[in-house]
Amino acid sequence: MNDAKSQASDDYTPSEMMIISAARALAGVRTVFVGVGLPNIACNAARRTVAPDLELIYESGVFGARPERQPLSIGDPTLVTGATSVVSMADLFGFYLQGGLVEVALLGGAQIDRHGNLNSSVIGDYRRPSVRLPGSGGAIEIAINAQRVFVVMQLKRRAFVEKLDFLTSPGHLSESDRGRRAGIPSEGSQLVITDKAVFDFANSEREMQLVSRHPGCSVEQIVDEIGWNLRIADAARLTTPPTEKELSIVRDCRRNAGRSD
Amino acid sequence: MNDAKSQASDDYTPSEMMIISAARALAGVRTVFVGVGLPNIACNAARRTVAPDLELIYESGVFGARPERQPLSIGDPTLVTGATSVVSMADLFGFYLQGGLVEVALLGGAQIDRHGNLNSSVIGDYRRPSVRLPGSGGAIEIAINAQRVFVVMQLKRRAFVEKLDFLTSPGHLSESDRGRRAGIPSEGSQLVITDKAVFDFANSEREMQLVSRHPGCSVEQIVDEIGWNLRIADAARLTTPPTEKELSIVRDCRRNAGRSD
Amino acid sequence: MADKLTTMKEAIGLYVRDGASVCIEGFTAFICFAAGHEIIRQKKRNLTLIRMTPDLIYDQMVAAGVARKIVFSYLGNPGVGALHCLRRAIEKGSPAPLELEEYSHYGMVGRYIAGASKLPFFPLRSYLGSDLPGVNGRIRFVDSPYGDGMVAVVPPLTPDITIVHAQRADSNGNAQLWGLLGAQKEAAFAAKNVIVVAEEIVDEATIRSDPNRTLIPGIIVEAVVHEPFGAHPSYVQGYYDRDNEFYLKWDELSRDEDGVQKWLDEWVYAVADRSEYLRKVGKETLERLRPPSAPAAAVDYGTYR
Amino acid sequence: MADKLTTMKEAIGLYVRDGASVCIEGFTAFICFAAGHEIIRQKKRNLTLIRMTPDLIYDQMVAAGVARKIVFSYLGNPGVGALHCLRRAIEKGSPAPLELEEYSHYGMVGRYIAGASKLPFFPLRSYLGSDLPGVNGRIRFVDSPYGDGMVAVVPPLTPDITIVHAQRADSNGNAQLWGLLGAQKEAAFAAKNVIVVAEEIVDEATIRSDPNRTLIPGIIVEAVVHEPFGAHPSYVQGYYDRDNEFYLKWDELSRDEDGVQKWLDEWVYAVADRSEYLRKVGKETLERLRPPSAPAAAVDYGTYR
Repeated sequence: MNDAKSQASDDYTPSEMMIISAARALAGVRTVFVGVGLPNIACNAARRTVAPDLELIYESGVFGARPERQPLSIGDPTLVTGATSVVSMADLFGFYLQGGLVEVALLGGAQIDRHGNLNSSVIGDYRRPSVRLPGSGGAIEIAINAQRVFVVMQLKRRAFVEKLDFLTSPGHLSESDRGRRAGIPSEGSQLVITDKAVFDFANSEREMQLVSRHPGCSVEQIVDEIGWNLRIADAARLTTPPTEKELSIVRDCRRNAGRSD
Repeated sequence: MNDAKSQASDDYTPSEMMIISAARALAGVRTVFVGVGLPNIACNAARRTVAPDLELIYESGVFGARPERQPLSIGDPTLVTGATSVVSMADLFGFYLQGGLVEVALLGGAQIDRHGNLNSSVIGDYRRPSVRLPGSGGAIEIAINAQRVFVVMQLKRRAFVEKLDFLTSPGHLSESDRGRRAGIPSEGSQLVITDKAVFDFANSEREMQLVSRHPGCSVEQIVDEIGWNLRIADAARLTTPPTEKELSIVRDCRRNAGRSD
Repeated sequence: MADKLTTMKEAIGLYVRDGASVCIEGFTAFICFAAGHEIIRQKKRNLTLIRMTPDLIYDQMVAAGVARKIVFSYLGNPGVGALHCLRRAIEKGSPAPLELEEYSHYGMVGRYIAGASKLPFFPLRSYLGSDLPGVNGRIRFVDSPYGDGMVAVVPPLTPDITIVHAQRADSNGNAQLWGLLGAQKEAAFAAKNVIVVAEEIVDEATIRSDPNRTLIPGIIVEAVVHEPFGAHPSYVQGYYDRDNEFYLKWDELSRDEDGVQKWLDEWVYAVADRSEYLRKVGKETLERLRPPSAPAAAVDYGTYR
Repeated sequence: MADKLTTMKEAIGLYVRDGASVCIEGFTAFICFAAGHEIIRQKKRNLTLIRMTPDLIYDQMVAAGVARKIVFSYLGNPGVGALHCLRRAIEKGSPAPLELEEYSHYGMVGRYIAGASKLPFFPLRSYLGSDLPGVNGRIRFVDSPYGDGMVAVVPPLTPDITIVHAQRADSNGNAQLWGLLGAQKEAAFAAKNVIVVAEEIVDEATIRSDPNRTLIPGIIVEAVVHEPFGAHPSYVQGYYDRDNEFYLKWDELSRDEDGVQKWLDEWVYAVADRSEYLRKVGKETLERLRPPSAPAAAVDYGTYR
């Protein structure tokens, strides 16, 4: 490794730190279920660094995409041309996802609670919502069948809530509901990766805990954005700042997102 | 129609009479589920006479075959090249057969009983058979899901039995078991077409009855080949002998079976 | 072979009745806006609209007042944002209340499969722990008879009419698609009637040269419509790209109810058919959307005689 | 991209263990006799052989003593008659008793689908009224939770190893097939390990030029073997025809137990590998089986940059 390239940079945005944290978390992973946007960029950055064998799986039915431009949506035709395999959604959800071939899924949502459960359905009452959100798409079965789930979201108080308005996709459920996870193959949410910090669930209560705060973000700033009494892991540490190399790859991926090498 | 061609012939074999009876029974039918051999020839003859829109469906996944030679099996590559659609067996059995698109299925077996139930599994005890037969293949689901079933078999006493050694594919079941047909979409066996006579089940007991004996076959000869006390329909009649045209088409189909026009 | 070629006007007039359940499938691609606009133009009413991703097409149709209910799994403008007309209908009951029946993607696919294969239910590993079964009683759970726990099930969905857009079809309705296959095959086999809309009408021999590529067989098809660019502003693999400028423009203009009605007046009600719509879109735009070639490797089925 | 290219000898040696459950799928076509013969040659024992239609390949393998059990739905020499070695094993326990687990075709397909998609069961409309559930307790019935009756179910099937023969594959195991698709995709996704055997090894770009044609993705494949004519005497669409003379000959010779052993000695044990087998078959026969061309119509995916 080039020494200059492995040096820490201090010239980066919170969103770049979030993407780089997600890319690092994909070290060694072979299959990731992903949408477009930042998670897509994180996956492409991971391919060029810590996960050279990483293949992207899209719910639209695409496996092993080699897009020639930044995909505009998960159904972009550039994902199809040159892919390894393009299948019906029945096969994608049945054989790839439910079949257990997805190691990691990146998910997001409008709200998340302390157990990593996600809401992407409504704000307010389901029947008379103040905001109607998109709904599940494939998120419920992704959360249930991907081997592991990484949540990627901006850290904001209105998103990190004490109680979800609606539980769309199960994380670790609540303690009283935990028994219902018996039929869920996924290990559930492992990480919540944000622009300010990274959280995991490595405690017996499967409760979100701070494990790594990004440089320049104080514990107070983080706690402020969370609607419950946040746990802080004993081993909580400071996130390693992006290296020059990581930053240049992420910026290159953003300019030309999706193009593989 | 050419008068000479519509005239009855008396120069034909019992097997030709059987094929022609089967072809006539397909009048107006649009989709038939079929194996190779005589039923295949009957279907191709029907296409050229009473069922011009008839499409053949093979359990191997072929719809709308246009074979250039006589297929050697239901998986012959000549059935694939030039077909309308070739699909996985999952789709063939799920969407075509179970989906209700098969109007008529032609089935056979080693044994048949008075209610049109078929045995294609074993002669003797299932665990220690004296003759191990091929088994179901797709026959069970074909019998259950085709709208109607025509059985095509040689009339022989060892095949038309009082009691099956094994009930592979349900016809009308027995009277005591009839309730189990509640979950069966098919109307069940409608006709049994043999080299000596044609039978149907048009009585309230759904019991096989003679409706048409082929020219030259006496009621006694027919009854002799049946292992139970055969019913004879009030309206039982003599089968119309093959016309010259029917015979020439069947002979042409046999020479060149499967080739369509 | 029946010739089922007809016009969109006739096909919609004949097969889409007021009160019918209508499914226009195609995941991000192959979205038959030509059919959706004709339904709006013919002022159909009280439809149940079925689609995994309602997309702009159902946003427009709901705004035009054709729908009573939608059955869906993801309400979004793909890669852009929200569907404002649908949100107004759901959040404010404007222009009219809209009944919702909501699933996940795989739940919708499973419903199509159960409908297509006449099964009483389709089992899937989903919904455990979610609030969705609590608001949609059609999502249920079944115990495995092998003693290994519980699995979610969804019931069959059998649209009165499914409309599928394809690259090519023959006049009998045998249709071939490549690219994102979505759930079109399943939705078509599940339907009571199917309309195939195609970029190109080809002879039977073209279809028969590649039988594995036939996604929809003519046997389930009632009508065939030749409608080049019929999926604009969505895309058809190998034929044209998504008109993303329109997707972005819709995000702006659809925030305003009056703006939507003006757009419908200008682009749907005031045009007679798809040809007129395409003339309005303009050759320049259509040409810009055409991709350079990327041919598939040759495949040979062999002649067996 | 991993390079998984290896020899049949190594692939079978590594992935087919004594006592394993082995599935060589392919309905009438694509039957990988090359793999079956190598399993015989390596004297594997106590295998559970899984296939819808055991065909000649399992007739030979059972005669050679590799199997303890078969899981199947149709025991026949397609278009010819009976499988005499299998009949002897079942009717007379010769050369050794054989355990049977019997389904219908759709039941087998359903078992593969359940295995591939990790479902506890697959529902199908079959088996009602049949005696088969009485002799196979794995076939059960489930009540629909929608109150519309009962449906049969079969449990998942997950072979230790599935072997699939394809027209073309890349060295990573991405495999493309056309012609009869049978249940190869389902059986491969259901398996713990997959071996792909191909007529041609092509570069990745050929596979990627037609992604809809990829039936088996490399991600589920452990080993890739290049074995032209590896399915002889069965056929590969577009590459060669079934060697029907052999199917007829087998019907004769397999009636005699000694004849079978002599055939195995000459055609399996005494040849080192598939190349030697093909030299024995002879160029003339192989050339006779090659069909004239019947190319598929062109398809274009378009370049989107």
